[in-house]
Amino acid sequence: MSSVPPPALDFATSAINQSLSSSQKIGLFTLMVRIRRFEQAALKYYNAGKMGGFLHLYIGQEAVAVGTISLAGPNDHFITAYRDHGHALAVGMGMNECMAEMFGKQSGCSKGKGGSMHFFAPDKNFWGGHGIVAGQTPLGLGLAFGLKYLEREGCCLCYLGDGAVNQGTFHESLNLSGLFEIPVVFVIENNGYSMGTSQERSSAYSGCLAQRAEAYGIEWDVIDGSDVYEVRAKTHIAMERARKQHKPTLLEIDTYRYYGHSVADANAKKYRTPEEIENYKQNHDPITLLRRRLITDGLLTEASADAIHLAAAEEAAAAVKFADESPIPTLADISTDVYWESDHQTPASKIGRHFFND
Amino acid sequence: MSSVPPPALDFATSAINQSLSSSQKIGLFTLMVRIRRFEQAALKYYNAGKMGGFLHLYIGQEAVAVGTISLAGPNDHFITAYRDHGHALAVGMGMNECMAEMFGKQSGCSKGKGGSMHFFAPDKNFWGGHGIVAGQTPLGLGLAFGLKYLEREGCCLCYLGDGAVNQGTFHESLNLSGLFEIPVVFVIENNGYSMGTSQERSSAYSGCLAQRAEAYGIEWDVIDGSDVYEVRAKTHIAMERARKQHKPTLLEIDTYRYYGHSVADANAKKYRTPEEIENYKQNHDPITLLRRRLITDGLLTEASADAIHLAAAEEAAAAVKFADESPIPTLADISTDVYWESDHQTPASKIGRHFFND
Amino acid sequence: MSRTLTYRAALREGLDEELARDPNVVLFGEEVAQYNGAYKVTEGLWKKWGSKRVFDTPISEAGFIGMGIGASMLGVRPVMELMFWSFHSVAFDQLVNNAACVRYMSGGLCHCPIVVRGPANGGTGVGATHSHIPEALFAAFPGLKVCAPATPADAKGLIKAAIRDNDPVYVMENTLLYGNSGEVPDLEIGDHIVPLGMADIKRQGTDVSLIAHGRSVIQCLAAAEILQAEHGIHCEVLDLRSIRPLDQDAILNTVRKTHRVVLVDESKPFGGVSAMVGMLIQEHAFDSLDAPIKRVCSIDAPAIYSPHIEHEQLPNPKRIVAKVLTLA
Amino acid sequence: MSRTLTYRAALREGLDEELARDPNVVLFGEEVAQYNGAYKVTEGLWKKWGSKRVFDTPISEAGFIGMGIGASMLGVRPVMELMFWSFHSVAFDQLVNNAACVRYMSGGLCHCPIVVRGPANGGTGVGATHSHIPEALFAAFPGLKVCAPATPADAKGLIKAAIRDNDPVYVMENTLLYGNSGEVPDLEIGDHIVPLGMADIKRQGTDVSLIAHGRSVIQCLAAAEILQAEHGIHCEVLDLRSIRPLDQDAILNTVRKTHRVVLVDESKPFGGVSAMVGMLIQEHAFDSLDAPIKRVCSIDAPAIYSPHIEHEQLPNPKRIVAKVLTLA
Ligand SMILES: Cc1ncc(C[n+]2csc(CCOP(=O)(O)OP(=O)(O)O)c2C)c(N)n1
Ligand SMILES: Cc1ncc(C[n+]2csc(CCOP(=O)(O)OP(=O)(O)O)c2C)c(N)n1
Ligand SMILES: [Mg+2]
Ligand SMILES: [Mg+2]
Repeated sequence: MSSVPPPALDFATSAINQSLSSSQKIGLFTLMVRIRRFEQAALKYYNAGKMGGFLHLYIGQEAVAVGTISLAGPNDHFITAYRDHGHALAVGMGMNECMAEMFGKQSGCSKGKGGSMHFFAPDKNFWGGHGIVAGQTPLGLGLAFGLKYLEREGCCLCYLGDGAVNQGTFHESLNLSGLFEIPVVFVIENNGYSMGTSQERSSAYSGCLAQRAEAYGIEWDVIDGSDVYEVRAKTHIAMERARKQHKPTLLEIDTYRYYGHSVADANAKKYRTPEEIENYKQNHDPITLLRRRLITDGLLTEASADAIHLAAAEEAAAAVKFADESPIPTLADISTDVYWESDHQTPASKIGRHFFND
Repeated sequence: MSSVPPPALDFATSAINQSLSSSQKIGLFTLMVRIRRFEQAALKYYNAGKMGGFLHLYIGQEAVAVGTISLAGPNDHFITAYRDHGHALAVGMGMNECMAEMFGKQSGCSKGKGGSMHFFAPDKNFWGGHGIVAGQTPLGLGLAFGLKYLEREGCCLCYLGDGAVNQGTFHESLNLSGLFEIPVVFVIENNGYSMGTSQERSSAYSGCLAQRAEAYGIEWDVIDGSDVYEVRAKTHIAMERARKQHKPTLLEIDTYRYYGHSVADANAKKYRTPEEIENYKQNHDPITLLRRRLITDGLLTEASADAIHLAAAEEAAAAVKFADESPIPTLADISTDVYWESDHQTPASKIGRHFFND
Repeated sequence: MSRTLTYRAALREGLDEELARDPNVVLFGEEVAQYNGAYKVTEGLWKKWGSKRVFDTPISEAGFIGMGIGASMLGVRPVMELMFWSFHSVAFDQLVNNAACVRYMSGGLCHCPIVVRGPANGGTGVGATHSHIPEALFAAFPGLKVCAPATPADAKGLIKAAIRDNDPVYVMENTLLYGNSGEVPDLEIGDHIVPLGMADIKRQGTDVSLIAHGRSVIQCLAAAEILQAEHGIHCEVLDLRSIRPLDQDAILNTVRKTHRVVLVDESKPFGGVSAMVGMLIQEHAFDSLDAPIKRVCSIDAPAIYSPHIEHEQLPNPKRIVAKVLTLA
Repeated sequence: MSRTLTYRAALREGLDEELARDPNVVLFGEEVAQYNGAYKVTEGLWKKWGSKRVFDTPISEAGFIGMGIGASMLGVRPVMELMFWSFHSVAFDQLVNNAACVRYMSGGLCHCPIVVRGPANGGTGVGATHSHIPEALFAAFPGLKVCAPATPADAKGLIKAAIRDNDPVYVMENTLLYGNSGEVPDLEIGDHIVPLGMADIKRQGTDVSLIAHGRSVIQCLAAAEILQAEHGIHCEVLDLRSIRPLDQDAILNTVRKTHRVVLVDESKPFGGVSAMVGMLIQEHAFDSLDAPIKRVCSIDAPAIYSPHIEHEQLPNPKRIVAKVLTLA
């Protein structure tokens, strides 16, 4: 949740942002718009009964995934929690396989086996999509450990929520990252709430959550997540520290979600005041802010911005069609992807009973 | 491990220590001596094959348990890890039931079911003796929660090692204690090593371990554990904060163990230099330091101090005899103390099968 | 003498009555208070009982369950919600070591009267990590008790028995049953308690015994209807209700009556409550069996998300009917 | 063609060979490097391979096992020691969710070639929390593989198979076997690998099948000697070696040969590998059985400390002999 006053510094002028071409800047905007439009379509079809389970919308937080992932080099990797649609599109996954995943179809990115919380694209350095709160934090540490072990100059960005900081594994991961000098950047996407519980009611802290890094001798920073330039400028420093010095960082990016915890959250307007939600939408919406800026800077016009929205909406609609028309998994599909050896029909897979269906 | 220079402050002059009578001061000394003599006897009979499992000696750390527990009021409670003999005697458990427990006898404090790592005396507000590293930390939090819930003015002292700080549950417990304002005092007994791993090799930190409390808005302090007066003076502040304000504290008490991690630790002299061990024994031994002081202050003579040692050694020898002569558990004893309802032969215990021995 | 309540409301009534009876009963967990519970089981209880008796915790299952265990040793009686029982995985040490062993390791000096409750089931499209079926996992640990109500009346009766029990009791509810309605005894008749360890014949029959617990009982009842209507097979349906203690007598009695058994269990097939029940039957009623004991479990893979196929992975009437027919 | 090695040395040789074979194999855990391992299994490997390949971790089992899982997805092949398998309780989520489910939830896009190894047994006087027997616990999770060698040769062969396997394999060793000696094939014959999923008849017999794994195999062999010498009963001893995959054919073959079965399992009796094996036997060899399947498990209580009685809680030759005699 943003309690940060409007930025005093103009992060657009920082080197990492000045190096952006016009089309790259428009690309950031386009990506944020695509994420939002994708999720608006998902919401519509979730409500129409096309999906199972939960739908955790990222709407309002787009600048975090887009800003951070826009900094990715070939050896940078990403892993997040269940609120994963933004990161998925930001790493370059297609709307089709993402939408189809939520529709539970064979053509889904995880063949309909993972659902909304479990998008994966290892070919794009994206390692999920994880449902157990903070359970992904040691995995992110491990991906970064792997990079160092394999002597690749890169880092892992590992996202978690403000509620997730109170899981013990996260602290174990912090300590290990500091101790072993692991090139991981932990990113707390602080939207102010873990389900219906505000930061004040779930965390003991003085100042901010990122400060927890300090006693581990780990660098930390707090970022206004409504400003994609600030996100990029500060995250870039952390990523370089990881890549070049093998030093971890803990970033806290203040942001906000407009919808409930998940679409099933009937209380979304009870534990937050309408004013609070409205204030964020009016004054901190990352898409609105960037749009305004790009228009001011002459990179977009009202019309071209609207066209980007329209194209994204059309892309999302096409993804819905793709998902809807894709085949559903078969009974046999339930039993694949359990063991690598079995899927590859290796000699090892032929010895002994692996499955105990009677 | 003590890297603290000799105390600049004289904690004997602090109010909580000035309030001690001469016999109370001699009592502190006597208790430390009794702990040491008890363990020396235990070591001898462990090596003679009278015990099973592990034997984690507390020798060198006595001032921590004795100093902190000497501050106990009727509603103060204690819980620790497996290195629990010092705390057990300090709360007032007898050498007999403690020695018998290690001998695996029916007359042991836990009927021979727990062993060296699992001494308990709830009647003396002592809740164990726990073997899973840091697993006791949420229990200590819970005892303190219980005190507050039951509206008793007291606190819980929850001890853990310097290696235990890297278990996630400890951090969850810290956060909960700060958030809910729980009257718990976490005491890190920092003896510099977790098994063969030094603090530097297991923890990322800047300054000290206790500083991890800071980001939770929790008070913390570092204490020289060789000086029982300093231990008392600083722990008293934390206990009062807990009792009166329901605020937690994290204390780090620097100390040292003379023996290996457990008696089975064949490497005890490999990961630490002989000089390091000898330096502590010569310059920081809590018993030697207190003896010297009490003699200087005219409360003890060399002879009376020696007599205390002798009496403690005799008491320990008697405990060995008691333990040796006590009956061993029967086969039937294996099956009691599993369920409260079964042990009490309640109506509930008669319904359905509880035990599945064939 | 009875009213219709949902399973959810019946649980809530049981919790509310126990909060009223004993001031040491305290309810906590994630979102149980101000949010009224992720599945609304605890709705209204925070408002009624206040923040001392009903409160929210951070997402620190090991921490807050351990806290409850510690408090229980002092005489507090915590009833803790796991939003999903699947989250046991992050609190496992507290659940199987501290809760299950503290009495034993202290030679009976400590005890641990806690209840941990929440939904434990598949079938809601939340994927592998959120769909674990841990009844047998915990029943394997001596020192623990486990139950799994299938109906509103049993839900109320078992939660009350669990809270009064002086040992740790893990109550496995079911998201897909919360909305089900059923008869629950009237308040005037006094405390409605279903003792742990007592199974219940939910349907009489003579040809085959279907033995199950939790939602699988409902699936068995549906299958029994089909089997009777379409195949003239009369199934007896035994609801275990409690897993540990276990009503072995009731199990053996139904087997001795029908001589044929199908065990239905949402667990994955390696292990599960059904493997244990099967083992007991073959040991104690070997000569009463006319055919091997059969099982219907979840298909042996992590839980699939796809709502198009998830229900096929679980025991369902179709799969139960097919299995019973293999015995005929 | 063979030498005598201890179980410990055989494991170490297997680890050393795999470290040499594949530069992506990396060993870590508490005290495995500079301290040479709490039980000295990894002795000398840090010195030989250096801190990149063999290193110590803090006491953060969830953290470092999760780290290994994450690294394995990138192609690193971590072999992680749990100082005791009992400490699984603090890493359970990583072990049963991330390791077991990541392949499935990603539709096969990720895989997790990790090994977790360490001792998993009672009998060493370390009390309830340190004496868990988790073979069945983990074998219950599809996606995981579990094995438990009983001899030095199997220890070497299985650890090598585990490291080469592309799925997560949990190797359950035994503190009380580390010092046992046995024949291990010579190095000249090439890689000695014991495939997962292949049981081994450790003693031929005709009257009763004793089926076990881990140290219980040794107990069965001792019991078989007594039964032959004192009662003229010829027991066949089948060592499962691997729990998942499980050699069902070998199990059914021995049952069809002897018609009588005693399952021996250090697990507590509610569940355990033996409950599952028993269930499979009664299902697939129902007509071959002349008597109910019997089990010898640990006495159903948390593990007692007292060295005077602890061995009585576990399966031992005396208890096995007595159980076999009930079948006669
Ligand atoms: C271990 C665990 N406990 C509880 C949950 C249920 N749960 C899912 S998300 C969530 C809130 C997390 O909040 P936060 O970390 O702030 O992330 P956000 O949803 O705001 O993105 C909870 C309690 C879970 N999935 N895993
Ligand atoms: C969860 C867990 N992991 C590992 C162990 C094994 N172990 C027991 S004590 C110990 C070292 C603990 O060191 P520290 O916390 O500094 O306490 P000290 O022994 O120095 O008192 C280890 C690794 C354990 N008992 N529990
Ligand atoms: Mg949040
Ligand atoms: Mg230490």
